[in-house]
Amino acid sequence: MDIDRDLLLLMLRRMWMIRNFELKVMEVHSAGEFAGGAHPYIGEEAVAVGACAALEDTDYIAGNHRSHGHPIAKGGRVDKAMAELYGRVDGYCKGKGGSMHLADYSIGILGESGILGSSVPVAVGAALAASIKGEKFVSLAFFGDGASNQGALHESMNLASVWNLPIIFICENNQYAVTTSYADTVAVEHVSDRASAYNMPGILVDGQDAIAMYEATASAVGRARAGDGPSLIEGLTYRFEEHSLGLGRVRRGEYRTQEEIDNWRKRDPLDILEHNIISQGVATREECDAINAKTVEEVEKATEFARNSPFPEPSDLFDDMWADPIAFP
Amino acid sequence: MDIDRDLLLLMLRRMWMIRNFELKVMEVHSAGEFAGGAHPYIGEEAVAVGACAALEDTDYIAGNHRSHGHPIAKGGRVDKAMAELYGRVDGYCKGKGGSMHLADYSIGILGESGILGSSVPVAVGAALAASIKGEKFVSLAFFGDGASNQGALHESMNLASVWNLPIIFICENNQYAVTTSYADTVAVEHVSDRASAYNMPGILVDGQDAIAMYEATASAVGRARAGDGPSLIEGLTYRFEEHSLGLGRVRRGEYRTQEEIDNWRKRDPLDILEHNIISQGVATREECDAINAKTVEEVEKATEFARNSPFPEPSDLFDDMWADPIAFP
Amino acid sequence: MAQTVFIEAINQAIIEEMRRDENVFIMGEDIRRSVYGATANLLSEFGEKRVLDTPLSENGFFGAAIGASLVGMRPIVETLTSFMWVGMDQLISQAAKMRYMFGGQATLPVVYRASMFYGGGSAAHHSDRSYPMFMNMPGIKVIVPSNPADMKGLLKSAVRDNDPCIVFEDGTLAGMRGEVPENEDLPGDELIVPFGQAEMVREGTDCTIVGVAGGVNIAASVSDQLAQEGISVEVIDPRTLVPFDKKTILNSVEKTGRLVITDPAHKVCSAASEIASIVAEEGFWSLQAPIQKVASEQVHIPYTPALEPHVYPDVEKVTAAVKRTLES
Amino acid sequence: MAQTVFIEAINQAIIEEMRRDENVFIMGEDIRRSVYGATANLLSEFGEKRVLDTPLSENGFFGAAIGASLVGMRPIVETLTSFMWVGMDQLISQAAKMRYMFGGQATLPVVYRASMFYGGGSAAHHSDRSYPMFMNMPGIKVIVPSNPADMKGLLKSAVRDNDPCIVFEDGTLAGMRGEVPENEDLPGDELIVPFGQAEMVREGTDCTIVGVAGGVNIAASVSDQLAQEGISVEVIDPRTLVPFDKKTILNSVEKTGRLVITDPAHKVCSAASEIASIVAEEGFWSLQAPIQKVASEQVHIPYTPALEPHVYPDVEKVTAAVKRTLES
Ligand SMILES: Cc1ncc(C[n+]2csc(CCOP(=O)(O)OP(=O)(O)O)c2C)c(N)n1
Ligand SMILES: Cc1ncc(C[n+]2csc(CCOP(=O)(O)OP(=O)(O)O)c2C)c(N)n1
Ligand SMILES: [Mg+2]
Ligand SMILES: [Mg+2]
Repeated sequence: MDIDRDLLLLMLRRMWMIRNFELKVMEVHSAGEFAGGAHPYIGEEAVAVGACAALEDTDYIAGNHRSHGHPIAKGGRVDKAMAELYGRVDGYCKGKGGSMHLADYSIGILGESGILGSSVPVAVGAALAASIKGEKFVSLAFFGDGASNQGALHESMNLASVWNLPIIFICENNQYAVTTSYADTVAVEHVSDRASAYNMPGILVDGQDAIAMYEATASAVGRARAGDGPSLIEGLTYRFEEHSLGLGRVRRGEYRTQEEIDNWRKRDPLDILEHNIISQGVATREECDAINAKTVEEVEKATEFARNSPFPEPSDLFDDMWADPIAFP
Repeated sequence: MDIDRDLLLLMLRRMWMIRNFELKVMEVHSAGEFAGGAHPYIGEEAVAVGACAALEDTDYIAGNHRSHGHPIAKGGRVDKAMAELYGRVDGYCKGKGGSMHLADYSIGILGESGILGSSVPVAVGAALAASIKGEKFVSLAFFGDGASNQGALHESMNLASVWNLPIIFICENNQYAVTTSYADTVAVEHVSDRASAYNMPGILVDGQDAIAMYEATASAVGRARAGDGPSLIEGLTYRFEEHSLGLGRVRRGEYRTQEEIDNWRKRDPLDILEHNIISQGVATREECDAINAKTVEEVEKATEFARNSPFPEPSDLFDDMWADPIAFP
Repeated sequence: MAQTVFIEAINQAIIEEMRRDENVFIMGEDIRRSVYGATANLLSEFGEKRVLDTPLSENGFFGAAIGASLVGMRPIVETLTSFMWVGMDQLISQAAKMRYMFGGQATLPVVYRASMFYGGGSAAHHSDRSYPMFMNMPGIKVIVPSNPADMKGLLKSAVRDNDPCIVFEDGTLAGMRGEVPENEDLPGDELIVPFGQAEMVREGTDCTIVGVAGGVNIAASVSDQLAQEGISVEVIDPRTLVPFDKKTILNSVEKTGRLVITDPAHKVCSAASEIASIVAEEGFWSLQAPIQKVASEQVHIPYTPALEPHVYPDVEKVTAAVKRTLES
Repeated sequence: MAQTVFIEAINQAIIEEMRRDENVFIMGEDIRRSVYGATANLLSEFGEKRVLDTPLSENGFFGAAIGASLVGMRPIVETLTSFMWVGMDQLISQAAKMRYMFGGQATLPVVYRASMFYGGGSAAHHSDRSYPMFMNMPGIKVIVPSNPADMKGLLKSAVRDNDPCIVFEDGTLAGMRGEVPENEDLPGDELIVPFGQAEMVREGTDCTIVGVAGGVNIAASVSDQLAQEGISVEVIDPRTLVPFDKKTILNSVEKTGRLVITDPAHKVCSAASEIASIVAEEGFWSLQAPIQKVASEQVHIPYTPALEPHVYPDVEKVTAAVKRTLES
């Protein structure tokens, strides 16, 4: 596939944005600037960015607890995301959702779910709407290797297949669910092998390679828009950091070796994309560095925005419960 | 495989027992002798009987709403089963369970579940106990083609596989869930094709052939006892009667053709087994007929037993709620 | 006015709403052939795209309805209360919570029609009356119609409501006949029953009975029977439990001084418990006698007809409760 | 007596019970490495067969625990309240119903340990306090410890109980220190707290506060503070909600004439509602003032620390409720 220069640079920009957002989150979280947990996406940027690069604003995504990468990859705003982590009124959810529940309905980000597997049927529903209405939008569901064992996945893939829905299931196989290796919990070698049980294509992709993720997703999106039904894509990737901030009990190296971590870090998705971009003459090292620097700046501004945004007022507590309001008991 | 004469005749006896039990149930139900619904197993006898013939009394089974065949196949008593349908104190569950909830804990019948898919994790648990204790018993879960789409199935098969448990999943594919064809709801051609998604053997068996069912199950049971883990067996079969007694709205032929029904009726599992038995010289036509007649008699006696058994007393209402009783609020 | 059967009232509401708005669609198990009776004639009029038979995957299709509603559809999902356990995660984690969690961005006009089969020998796995649990969890509107007209009017309101609704369809009422006004006789040419407005079913002065779902008919019978003995019993039907019209009930208790609640749910943490607690807090000074809850016994639903009726509230139990409150 | 942290009390109970009975085993997500803290040191002592890390499949392994319990094991399952929605079908359709449905044939000694994270910015998906729903459905014992000693003693009772139990572990107490008696100082050399026996936490004469789980500490603080103002508040901890010791509460209200209930669950159909309704029915003539429920607001748990604390009962709200009841 021949990828547009702009798209490559957009991917690079978004990947840097995620990386720098997450680095900042780790910094301000350890400085105690906000309290809730957060699950860094560092190391996995190519999966969400490659996948979302194949989508339009009118397409939908739904995600999970490891939640900052998906919305940024879909074009979400870092200022509203950061303000949400800070629990401020200018956050995406006015501070009500926090790290695990970013959403931006203006650009098809249906929201991240803290209950694993639980957003996948919801994504199926968006695709169902496309099918009923005869419209061309598609839907994309992110879930982890751990969540792939949830019953919700089985039901969702089966529904999508029998109804021939325009949805792409993206398994982010970072090989662990917290401390548990996927080899110990997934009965089959690759999650993507399960696609055959639903009569849909199952594609195993190098999740460190944004271009590979883009190409696989673009082709699945093409199928979906053409009415050829769902696909399952597994991006094989790795979480460079620990499972979550604020879950202090799990020490690095306790469930995976330093050697394994080091080896995977050598396959940093940003290095891989930059190498491709530079070697193909799409941009220079300096231009790549400038993109990185620009995102550092944006993240910095976003953090200032978050810090300066006010907290909600106690009287806001009852807002947003109901669309057609009722008296509170 | 060489099957023991006694085992063949035991299978024949149990199949006739189920057939005659169900015929009686249809008769007395339409005469208004009891009120609850019931789901006849007629046409599918070879599946449960063949499967259970491979088990010992110390092995466990769990089943579903189409619930009379499994316990009788496992060696359960027709008098207590019939009394249960009549809602009497001498029923298996003292009248508290009814048709959909037969159980006999004295011979490993863990109970039939009216919620579809829901007894399968329970059966996995019995197998887990065998694995933890290092004992040799196995567990067997019956479920329909419709129920195979439940998330519980995915989770159960995956758990059984990663823990290498001694369990056999038996899908009774009678091709319909109430009025819905399995081709419209199961995304893959055969439910047994899904076994590969759990790294276990998946065996498609002629569900009208009790011997074939026995052989497939016996070999899966052998694997399980040897510590080689779970299997999925799909018995392809057909429900000769309507989905349930007392569900009057669905008229015969509305969702399946008379021709289809007629064709399947030509493959009556009792004819097939008797043909095998007689042609192999295991027994004569007369001996087979005598077995049939004997079960008619037993079912008759069971019905008398049920009719003569008293109803529970209102004061029995609160019994059996708790093992370690508490004050009722 | 036409005499209409409860289940037909459901069918009328669905047809009218599907005609009115093409974003309304319906999904469920075996609905095309209307196995449970409420979805007759939908397939022929609205076609396969809008009348979906689902695989047995409650969690999956409950969630699919949510997703569709988020992007502009108005799904109606047919199910049974007892199958809702299988799909509980989608109902609670997504339907109830999404809007608030996303700061108001998500709007979910999804309706679950949950039949409550009980009283007919369906046993423990098919006889749930689970609305109290959904009262406890904020985010879902809880609708409990007690007659054909309300059934129709409340279901139509539910379809138009922008929040998730569960309509609990009391199976003991499935064959109930009642007057459902013809559309042409109504203002706006259609029957809409708004949420949060209790109905005064009988007026009275000696005691108030609040009935929930099928409990309303019991309460009305008790009122009629006790009238013969010169006891005047007011009967109130809240019609929706979320939102809840506590004012009508508090006013009634102010008048009568006595409160009995009849609720087919299990009695612990029931709707009856909640209503009793509201009155014990906000209507305490009106009360002249202990509140009486008459709800289902705290056991599972036994199959046998010899036991099952003893679980539920009935005319006898409610009458006794009214008399207890009058005597104390 | 040793000062023990709540989470350590859980660990002690598990270790003691696993040593006592080899049929006891434990399963859950990431328990071998004790991610949530309560399962430390189990793997090394009891090995992989009895300490099982599960796939993310709550419905599957909740059910597997049930099946294992039916055939002689005594499983302990670690989970969070918020993940229980995913496995609700196994909890309700199987754990709660099997025994009765099968006429007493099934015995299910299975324990679910459900952490309730709330109050720490975990937001709507991780902050459930769902015990009222399990009170509504008969068949499961509902345990709500409020301090380390009860936590240990009630969990040990749960493991030995022959019915399914859910132990709701209040996350606001995870770091709480309290006195847990040493085994050698106890009759029978171990700490067992029986079900269905409320504890009198403070004695008093002017008002009764019933506290649930974390609510007990709030109630005790209120009692201590109001003592300075000369107001004598009795505090009762029911310790288990199913079974429920209503006698201790009714006796207390008979003495004080006033009742406040503080319950971290959502207030509609809460444990507070149920307790209020019991007293409004059975203790009515003792009451000298309206009952006051102080439970969580009927909204989801917001993430931001600017809003979250406003949802829950606290010392201020409970104090105000006590004063309201004394003034009326
Ligand atoms: C239903 C449910 N069960 C358990 C959890 C707790 N939990 C949060 S993240 C996590 C691991 C998830 O693993 P995976 O799906 O592979 O995603 P990853 O964290 O690796 O991105 C677990 C067990 C949860 N949030 N939801
Ligand atoms: C969770 C759940 N959903 C729906 C039903 C209603 N129901 C009862 S039987 C049935 C069809 C079952 O089909 P299948 O699993 O193929 O079994 P069969 O009846 O064909 O033997 C349905 C939908 C149920 N009992 N439980
Ligand atoms: Mg993972
Ligand atoms: Mg079938």
